[in-house]
Amino acid sequence: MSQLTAAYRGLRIGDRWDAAPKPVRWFGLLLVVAFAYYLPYLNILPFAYIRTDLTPSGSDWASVLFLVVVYMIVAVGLNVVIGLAGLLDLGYVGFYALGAYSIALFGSKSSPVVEALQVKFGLSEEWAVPFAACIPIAIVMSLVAGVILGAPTLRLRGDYLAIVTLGFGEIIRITARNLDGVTNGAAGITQVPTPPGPEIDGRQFFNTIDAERWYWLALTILILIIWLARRLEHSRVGRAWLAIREDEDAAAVMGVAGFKFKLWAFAIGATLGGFAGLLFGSKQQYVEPNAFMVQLSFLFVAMVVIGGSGNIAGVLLGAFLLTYLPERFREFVEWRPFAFGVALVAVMILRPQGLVPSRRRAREFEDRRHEAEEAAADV
Amino acid sequence: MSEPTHGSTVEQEEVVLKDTSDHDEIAIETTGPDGSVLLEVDHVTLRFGGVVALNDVNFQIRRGEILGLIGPNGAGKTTCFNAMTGVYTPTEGKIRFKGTEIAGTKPHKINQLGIARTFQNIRLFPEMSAMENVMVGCDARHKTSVPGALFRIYRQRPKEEELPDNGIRRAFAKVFGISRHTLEERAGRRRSMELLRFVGIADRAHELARNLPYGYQRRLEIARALATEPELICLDEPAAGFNPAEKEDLMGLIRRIRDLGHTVLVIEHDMKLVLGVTDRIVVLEFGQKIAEGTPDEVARNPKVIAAYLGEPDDAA
Amino acid sequence: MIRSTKTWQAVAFTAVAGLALSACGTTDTGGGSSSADDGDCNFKIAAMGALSGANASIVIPSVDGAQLALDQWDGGDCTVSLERFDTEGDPAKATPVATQIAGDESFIGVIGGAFSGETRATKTIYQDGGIPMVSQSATATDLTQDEPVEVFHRLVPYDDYQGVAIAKYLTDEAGASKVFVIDNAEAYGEPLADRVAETLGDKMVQRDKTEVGQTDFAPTISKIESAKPDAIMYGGYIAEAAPLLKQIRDAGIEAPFIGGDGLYGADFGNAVGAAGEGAVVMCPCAPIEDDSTFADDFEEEFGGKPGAYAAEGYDAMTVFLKGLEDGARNRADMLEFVNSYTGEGLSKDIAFDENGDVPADQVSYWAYKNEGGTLTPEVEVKPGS
Amino acid sequence: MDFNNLISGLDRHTLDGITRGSIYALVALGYTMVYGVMKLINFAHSEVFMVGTWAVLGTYTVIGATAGDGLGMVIAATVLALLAAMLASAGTALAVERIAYRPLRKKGAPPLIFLITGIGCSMVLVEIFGQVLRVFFGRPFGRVTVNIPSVLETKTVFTIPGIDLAVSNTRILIIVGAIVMMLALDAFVNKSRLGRGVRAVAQDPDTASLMGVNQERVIMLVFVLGGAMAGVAALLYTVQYDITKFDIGFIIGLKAFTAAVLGGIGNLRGALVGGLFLGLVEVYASAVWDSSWTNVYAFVVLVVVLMFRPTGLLGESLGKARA
Repeated sequence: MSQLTAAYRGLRIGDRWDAAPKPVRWFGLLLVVAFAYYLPYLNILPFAYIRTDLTPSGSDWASVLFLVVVYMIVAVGLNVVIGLAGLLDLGYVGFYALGAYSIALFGSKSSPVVEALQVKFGLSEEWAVPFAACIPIAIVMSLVAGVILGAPTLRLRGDYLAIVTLGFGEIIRITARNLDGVTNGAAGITQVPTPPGPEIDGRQFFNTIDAERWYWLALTILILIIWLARRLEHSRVGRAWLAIREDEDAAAVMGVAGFKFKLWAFAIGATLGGFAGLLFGSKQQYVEPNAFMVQLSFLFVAMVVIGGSGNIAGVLLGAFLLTYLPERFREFVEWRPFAFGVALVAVMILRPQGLVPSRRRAREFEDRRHEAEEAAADV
Repeated sequence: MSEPTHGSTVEQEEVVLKDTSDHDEIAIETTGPDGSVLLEVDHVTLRFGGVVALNDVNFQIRRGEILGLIGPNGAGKTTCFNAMTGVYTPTEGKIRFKGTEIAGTKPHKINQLGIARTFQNIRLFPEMSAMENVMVGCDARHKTSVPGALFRIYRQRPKEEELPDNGIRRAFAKVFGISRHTLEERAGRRRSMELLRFVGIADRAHELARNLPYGYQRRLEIARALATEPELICLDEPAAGFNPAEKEDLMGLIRRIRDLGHTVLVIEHDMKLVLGVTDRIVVLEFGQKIAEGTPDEVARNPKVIAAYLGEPDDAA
Repeated sequence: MIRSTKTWQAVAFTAVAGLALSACGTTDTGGGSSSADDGDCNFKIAAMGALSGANASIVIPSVDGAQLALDQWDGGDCTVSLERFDTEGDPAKATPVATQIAGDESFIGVIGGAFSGETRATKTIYQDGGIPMVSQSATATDLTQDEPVEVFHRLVPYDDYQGVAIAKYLTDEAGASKVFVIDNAEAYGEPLADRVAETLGDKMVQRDKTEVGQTDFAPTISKIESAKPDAIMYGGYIAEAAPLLKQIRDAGIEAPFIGGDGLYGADFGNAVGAAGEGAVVMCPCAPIEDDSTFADDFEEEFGGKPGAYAAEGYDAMTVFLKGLEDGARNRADMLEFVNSYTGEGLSKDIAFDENGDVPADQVSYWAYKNEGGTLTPEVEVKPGS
Repeated sequence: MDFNNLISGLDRHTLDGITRGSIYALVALGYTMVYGVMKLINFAHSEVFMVGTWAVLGTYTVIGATAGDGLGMVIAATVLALLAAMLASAGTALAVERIAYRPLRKKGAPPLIFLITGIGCSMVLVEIFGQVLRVFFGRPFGRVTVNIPSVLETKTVFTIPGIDLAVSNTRILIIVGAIVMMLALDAFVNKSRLGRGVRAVAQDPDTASLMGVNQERVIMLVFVLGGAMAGVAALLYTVQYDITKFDIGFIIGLKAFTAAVLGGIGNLRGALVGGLFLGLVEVYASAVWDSSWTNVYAFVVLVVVLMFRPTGLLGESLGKARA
């Protein structure tokens, strides 16, 4: 392991990348993106072993890829909260659930909300809010939830914020489970709409069988989101987050409105979480409260931390590994959670800064390590 | 901790000479005539439990002056300073800045009112470059927020010199304008560089703040504070840890800051520096004001001599 | 500099090697490898359910049961394997699995989904793939009553029947007129308790909801104490029923306790201990006849008594194996066969109505009483009559 | 909504709430002590408790204690089980500290890393009882609920006159046990030399190490003490509820953590206050509405309390526990 990482460090990929001329970088990026779109069809031998459907009880490769990308969106969103603004959110699943539920509640013709609307406005039983209109609903709902949760709680210190957000996630899940008249309770909502598209072979364009279409859709959205997230990171807003993380008091004295920017981080994170939830619910065509347990929140945080919080490439890798590996090694059925736990602990101990940390984070980490060593030497 | 080398000081002088010709870049607009009251400490008393930290302290800072606030250790300088920057709320009395009371105002709002400060124990953003540190200061006067940064929606018609060189981009910018984000980023970078030159550390603009030598860090703090375009800049023991040559440089810098149109409040231990650079001095002892006046007056004041100058001068 | 050149060389080499290998061969991932129509009998049957995680204990025995049926089957020229697909009971994890199964033509049948949630999420996928499903334990009413799909069948009657059966037992057998109804607020327990409450009408004195994972039921106990019921019904699972029972008995409440098939299984006795003595579990599973060697075979094979739905798992596999014996060699044939299947099963006589449900006149429940740690059949209850 | 139920049975609900809260409080101590000294949320603590319940089952099985034994056997079995649970839990806590947290501390990892590592440890411990041990030993390990014999049978000991409230022996054991343990721990931290070390490190680790306090030993000590308290909680829990299961720690841990924050994390007395408060709130609210909203009650109360007292009911700091 250490040899591997040393070899990796020897390559200094990051430095080379930065040093490369602009056209080379663009070309490299284009290649990576093209490869990502090609992934569902990846069938060339040594590389095809990454597919998840080769073992007897494997799962559909494109569906797994879709889930990976949805979790990548989640990780990018949570990275804004944890990695950039330095706020610990253990209830991120709440926003994810809100996104999924907003499309289910308004877009499904069998949801109690839509049924109530049908009765109230005398609409036909086939009527539901169209898919396109559900997107702004989902965004607004999760955004508002982010602000409602953030406004009273962001003044709390880190660990207090963690438990309060964790509670928020649980409140969302339990409310969805118990409010039978609104959310259909624990049974969940079926017939969640899919994005519109031309019919092919008598099936909808976005259907349950052709998962690669879903994957491409999600991938496109992910790329867009990464692009936007990078814009944010390299702007006044990104600098403000960094300053808050480094020294909140000094930042305030320098005119950085700490609360405002933290709230923004929370709201952006919430929106991305909600959007990922919307994609998930729509592909699944079924939303139920037990899909949004606290443990999923922990998994999300683990994705961000394992990959290297603060660095988009890192959190993407984290989301990929934590979603993909359990699917790839399905043959270890009952041993997977155990292996997952062991791996989590091992990776953290061997590489506490994350697999691909942002350089700034890596430096911060080095400093702390030296401090710890000095402190140890003093004793 | 390494001191800035002699060579860099010379280089800095040159830079500064070039800079002063470029005054309008970093000079600020002041809103009142020189000599009018900018900040008023109006009979302020501050108690912590049973301890009286400040007792009926009363003085004013006038626009365009360099005011020194001195006193022996524990005299209440820093407490007074914190009250002036909104950290503490006075138990009695008021602190007004340009006529508005500032007690209870949040730190970033106070900055927006026009007060900036440095810290006695340097508090830079250590993992950001010198330039980025100053950019954070510049951002205080910028408007771009999340929607602006994400979607670049606020667009402005650029001036001729702001247009990009590349033909296509130039045409695009002519038709659609340039986003406020881009203009602010550019202006911020330019201004940051000017300020770094102004305080004399432009040669290491892209180094991380934590890797800068001590003297550079102190100057960087001043540059960062100036970047927020304050009317009043408060320097908390800016000369701490400086050698005489550096103190000399600092005195020059303080004067030049005032020349840009800022009002300066200096809290200092070092009598020589304070007497040399300030226009007026307020002396505190045991939480009370014991003297106020020009450096000459203060230096002759028997109370001050007894309380302060009578002590062995550690700095000189 | 030298190292830098070497790296680029390495990259270039890898690229060339990759291209060369890609020319050499591709993997077979497309599914449909088995020749479905040429008489070859080489098939896979999928079992989909929670094989790991908190709920695995309700599912594993049924998959083991299916395995047992396959092991005991003399296939002739047919080679059939059972593939286990773990979903952790999570619909999100079940959809990739279902898409994979549906897309691979060598799968000719699906045993499952084990839970209603994952079944709800995947049944349209299987419908699109045209692959018949036989569920051993998904009992939610809506699976067949709302938006039914042709491929879905189940060996257990849906919860509405069970609710009626429990209510009937409570009034007719236990002679209760003041029943306290508790549920676990989940997709299984709540509708079941609703149905019981509905059927009982004013013979129910009070209703309370609890949670999965709860162990302290003090608020519920105090409600029971003040309601003074003559029977208590619980819709939920074993993990919560055990501490609930213990606290009911500790409080000195001796009213009979009855639960749904969520409590059925060899684990029940082990979990409830002495407090569960005399508790009644309603199950749509007929007692296994004395001359059957199923229990012994199962214990020999898997080292434990047959747990929840083991017999149903066995029966589900049997349905598919009979189909193969009958000559079904593709999904359409198999679906047709399953649709019209009738036969004697381990758990009951098996047949499916047009929705894939147990035909109404065949729906039958058995009340099992916990005696000394084992569930012993007490009485048959027919909700239909 | 049934406020009558709450009012008419207030005495009963209060007793129920205190019983529930006592166990929360004991588990909360582990969170609070570790937090006080290391400013770290030990997410594996819930599993430290879970291991304790298995130790109780193990002890009963080994000495063959079951329901209906004589008084001597009941006392012997209970005391032995208590010791075993404390030992097992403390050992588990110490192992987590040594194996997972110590290397991280050496590397100066940020708090978030500890958090994820704690979650990882928690998964490993859960799976050890849910999967690993099952493969090697079969029953009772695995993913099923396991009954623990009621060695100490519940009997009504006395009835509080006037309000006619029956009090059982198990409740007395739980409430008295929790409070005694809590007082003992409080006395230990405040009076003993080792306890002074704990407080010193909690207040200012750097100064403490300059003054000759061995920080590593203090950290070990808080893990052991917190673990032992979880062991006590495990015994009391099994006496009351009679079961264990591989994932039983999760919800208790969540609630205990909430209780610790509610009382003021890092504050020993805060853990007691927070635990009892949370237990009462949950029981009262469940009496008025129903138990399916339990977590919502708990977290809503938490948010409300934190809005008015951002560091919990009693404020934080193990160092100032005396105040």
